Amino acid sequence: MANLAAVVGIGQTKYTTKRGDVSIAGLVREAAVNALADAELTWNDIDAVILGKAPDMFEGVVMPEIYLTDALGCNGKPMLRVHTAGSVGGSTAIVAASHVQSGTFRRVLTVAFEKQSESNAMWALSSPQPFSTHLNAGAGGYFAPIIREYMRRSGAPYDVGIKVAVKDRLHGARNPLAHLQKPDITMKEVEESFMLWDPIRFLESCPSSDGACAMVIANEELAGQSPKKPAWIRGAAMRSEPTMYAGREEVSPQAGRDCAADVYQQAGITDPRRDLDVAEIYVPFSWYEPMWLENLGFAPEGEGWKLTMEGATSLDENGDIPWNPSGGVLSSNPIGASGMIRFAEAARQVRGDAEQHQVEGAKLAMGHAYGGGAQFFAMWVVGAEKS
Amino acid sequence: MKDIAIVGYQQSDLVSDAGACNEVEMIIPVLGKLYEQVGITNAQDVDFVCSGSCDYLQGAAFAFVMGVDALGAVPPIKESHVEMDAAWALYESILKIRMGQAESALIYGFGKSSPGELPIVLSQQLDPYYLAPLWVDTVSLAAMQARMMLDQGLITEQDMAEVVARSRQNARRNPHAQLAGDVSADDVLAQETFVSPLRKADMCPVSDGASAVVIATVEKAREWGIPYAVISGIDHCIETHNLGMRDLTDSSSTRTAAKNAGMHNGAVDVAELYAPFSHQEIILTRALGLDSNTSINPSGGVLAGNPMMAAGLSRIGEVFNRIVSGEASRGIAHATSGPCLQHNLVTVLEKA
Amino acid sequence: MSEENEVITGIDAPVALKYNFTAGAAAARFLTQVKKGVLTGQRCPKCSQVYVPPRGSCAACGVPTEEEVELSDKATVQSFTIVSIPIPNNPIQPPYVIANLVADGANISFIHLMSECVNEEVHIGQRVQAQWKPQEEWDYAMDNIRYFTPIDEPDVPVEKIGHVPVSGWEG
Amino acid sequence: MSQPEILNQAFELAYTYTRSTGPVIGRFLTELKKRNIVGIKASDGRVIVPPMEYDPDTAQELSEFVEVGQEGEIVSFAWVKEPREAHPSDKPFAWALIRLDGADVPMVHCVAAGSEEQVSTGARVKAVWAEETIGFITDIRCFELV
Repeated sequence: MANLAAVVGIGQTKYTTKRGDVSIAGLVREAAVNALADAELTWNDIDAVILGKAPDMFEGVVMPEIYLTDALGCNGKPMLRVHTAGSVGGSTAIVAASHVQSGTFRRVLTVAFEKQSESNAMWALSSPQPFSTHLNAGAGGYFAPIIREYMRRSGAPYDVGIKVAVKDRLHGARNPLAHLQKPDITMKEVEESFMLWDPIRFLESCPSSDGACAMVIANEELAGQSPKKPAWIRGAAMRSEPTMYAGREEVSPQAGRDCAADVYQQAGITDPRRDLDVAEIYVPFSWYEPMWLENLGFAPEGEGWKLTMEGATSLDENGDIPWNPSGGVLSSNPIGASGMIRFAEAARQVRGDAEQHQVEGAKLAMGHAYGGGAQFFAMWVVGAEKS
Repeated sequence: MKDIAIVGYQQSDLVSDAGACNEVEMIIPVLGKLYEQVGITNAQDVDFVCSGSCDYLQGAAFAFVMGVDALGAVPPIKESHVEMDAAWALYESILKIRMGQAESALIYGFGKSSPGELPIVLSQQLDPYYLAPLWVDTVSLAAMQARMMLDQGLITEQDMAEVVARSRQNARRNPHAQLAGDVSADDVLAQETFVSPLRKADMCPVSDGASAVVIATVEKAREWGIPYAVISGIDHCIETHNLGMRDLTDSSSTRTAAKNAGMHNGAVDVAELYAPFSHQEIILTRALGLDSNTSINPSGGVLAGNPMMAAGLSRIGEVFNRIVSGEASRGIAHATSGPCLQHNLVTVLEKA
Repeated sequence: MSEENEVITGIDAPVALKYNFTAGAAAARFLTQVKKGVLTGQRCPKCSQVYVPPRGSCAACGVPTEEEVELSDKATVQSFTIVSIPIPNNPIQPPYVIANLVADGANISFIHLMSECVNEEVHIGQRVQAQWKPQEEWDYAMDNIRYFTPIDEPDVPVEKIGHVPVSGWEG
Repeated sequence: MSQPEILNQAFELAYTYTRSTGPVIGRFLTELKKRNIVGIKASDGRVIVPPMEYDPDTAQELSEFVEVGQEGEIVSFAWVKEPREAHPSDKPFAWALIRLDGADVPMVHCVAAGSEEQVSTGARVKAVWAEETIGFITDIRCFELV
């Protein structure tokens, strides 16, 4: 059986369009230093470093762990670089946890980052390949038809996505690290924002951010000695399926459903809406909240949008299952780090450390990330208690 | 902790240009042979899958996503990827088994380096402010490393040429090798230098290829009833990126990894070392303290063919082959990443 | 010069790498047929589903695909988006419709442009047909099909999308 | 199955990245623009050129800049007979590890020389500046033998 492990330190940078004051190493370093400070540890206390980020083409540095080792105090230690597309921040946290849960390491540092201002994500994701039709209009262009199909089959009202966009930005306004700070955002403002990839409006999309997130993960003994409350890892799971195959369920991918079932089983969750206190779920386009509410079993099929419209996922409306109190991906999106931010924010909640976006008394929280054509999933459940 | 074993290994032929064969088309036949060797149907029959690849080899983001198409991942599978040599994917898989979330794992690596200019592509792995904009290629960095050793009297050009000759000769028994032949050290020395002091023969070729391994707990391996080699230790270690601050004539991180992996707990019959340049094989041999009792790179090593992102995993596979064939009872495999052996992984394999 | 005392805080770093791309075997076969104005899929020997463009394997089964299947250039809209921003390095001017289309005889969608249509009237289940470039311009490229346009055929019910035979849809 | 032709097509993956440097790299490049070379003191007092942001041994943040000489000696080198298209010279040249006067850690740069025989380990070289310096590593166009 897996050894117990817990998050004992969390560090993030402020998320913003361009961190013009730091190098790539400086950005990554800042999150790592903050995590060490939070854990009241030094570089010498770390046994290995696990680094994650999305495609190398975003920064144009091939396998950047090679260059980043000096900034991360890793020399003389193991360094592992994970890349599982958009889910990578979550996968990286899970791989880091496995270093400890396997009993191989006592305490590791994990960092995920993206410095998107070094390039243009649209370019990196859409660079033309010979012999293929060059119609790839970025991630939004890929996901818009899937959202349209969800709208068709669920019969959800047109403004569900607008509501999510407002809710997550209001959440983000409580989080000083969030990139978008829009405390006065309204439904009207979102509705009137530019239609980018119909049905996705500008304000229903995530921003492009620079940022890094780091965590220190320790074994049971060391976590027990941690000066601050640990967040115990109660379950962690990953699933992958191919991008395209005949008959693939794209709206509610089986990989997401299976991954959720696995992590719930590990954490002893039978009804996620009831058993979990809060969830940080990867929602880069607003309509993915109702879609994932169904995919992850928080609502029956076709009814996810009702939870959203009832305010069940809103901190401001005292919802019973707040989703993305940090503001989520809709408020900050350094792609490679976005998944780890979800995982780290879930941990902050159960440590009671989420300040203005704390869900009162949160004891059990979920972090979620997805990537590729909604085909790679990573999830974990963290708790205030060991079991 | 559960004992973990390698139960199967396959690789593609190593070729200078796989031509009209995309990455998936390169992987599928290798996986097919591996399934047959292990006696499984597909990736559904293992508990975890992990791969290693690099987008920049072919110049397109998300290379690994294509790899998933080779797996038959419906229903969905537990799967992960490292943007590193697949030897590190094997490392990640071992952690997964050790923590009890899997009893078996499929690991594969693939690289099609022929579309680009590999030494220049890899120059973009270097410090993005001070080195990458100079476009200093990895062959030249290795050449400087070789010269340091020559200057300090640590090696001679004859020593380097002998490494090449042995690689070519050993590779004659490796049906997948790209470069093999009855080559002598004198033949090598007769060549002109290319990036002096290196000759072309001192450098590994640019290769296209893939390889794959299945690992499992020893209980599972016995249940499957197939030959296996036990992974008795594995560790890896990285050094500073600043070449000027490393002793380039040594590989301290390899030594550390080998020590932590328990290499010195017994005799080493065979060693497969990921040395892309002839002098690096000497650095590694010395860092590991190997002597003439160890057969070094019986497959020919990567001087006989270097499928990026798979070659490190292949080293482990080659040691596995020698143990299950009875040629060796204990061996080590080494993998490397980064310029001039910056990051190194050592695996120790033993006869069951 | 006033810039003399300027502090450097950023650099422009051009990274240009040259590659020689080789289409995979399945893609090369497909493109060779497209050059002749024919869409060809590949059928999985295991699950019988027809892939287009073929990739040499069935992603679901993880087995090589070899059997080639000629497809119709008529298709059904599986879903779509109306895009209002330009694509980097692409001359298409927004707004334009990018649709996920399933060709008759295939079981999986591909992405292509729709045109000569009222954007607001594009809908799931709509029938469309390829508008080919003049034959003399045909090359190894899906761009031989300029775009798809709506045709006067009844809509395909959602549950039938992806299962229309190569002989077409009669309603 | 029909036999496919092999379809090849060249393409270029090209983008000009906009990198922010942070204070340490920025200081080095600012000095380059002024035709000065600075290093940084490591935790153990060694002078590293170009300056590293973090000490490779202790992981400490470094900040103590030291101006170093524009001449130094070759610690090792590689002679490039056939320069690659991306290389900074289209004539044969050397890549070298060069320890500048006042520095302890050698740096990588290129050395212009007529032939391999003229270059040797221990040879003295000096920086040759680009006609226009802009705050980029290639402001040092190359080194040449003294």
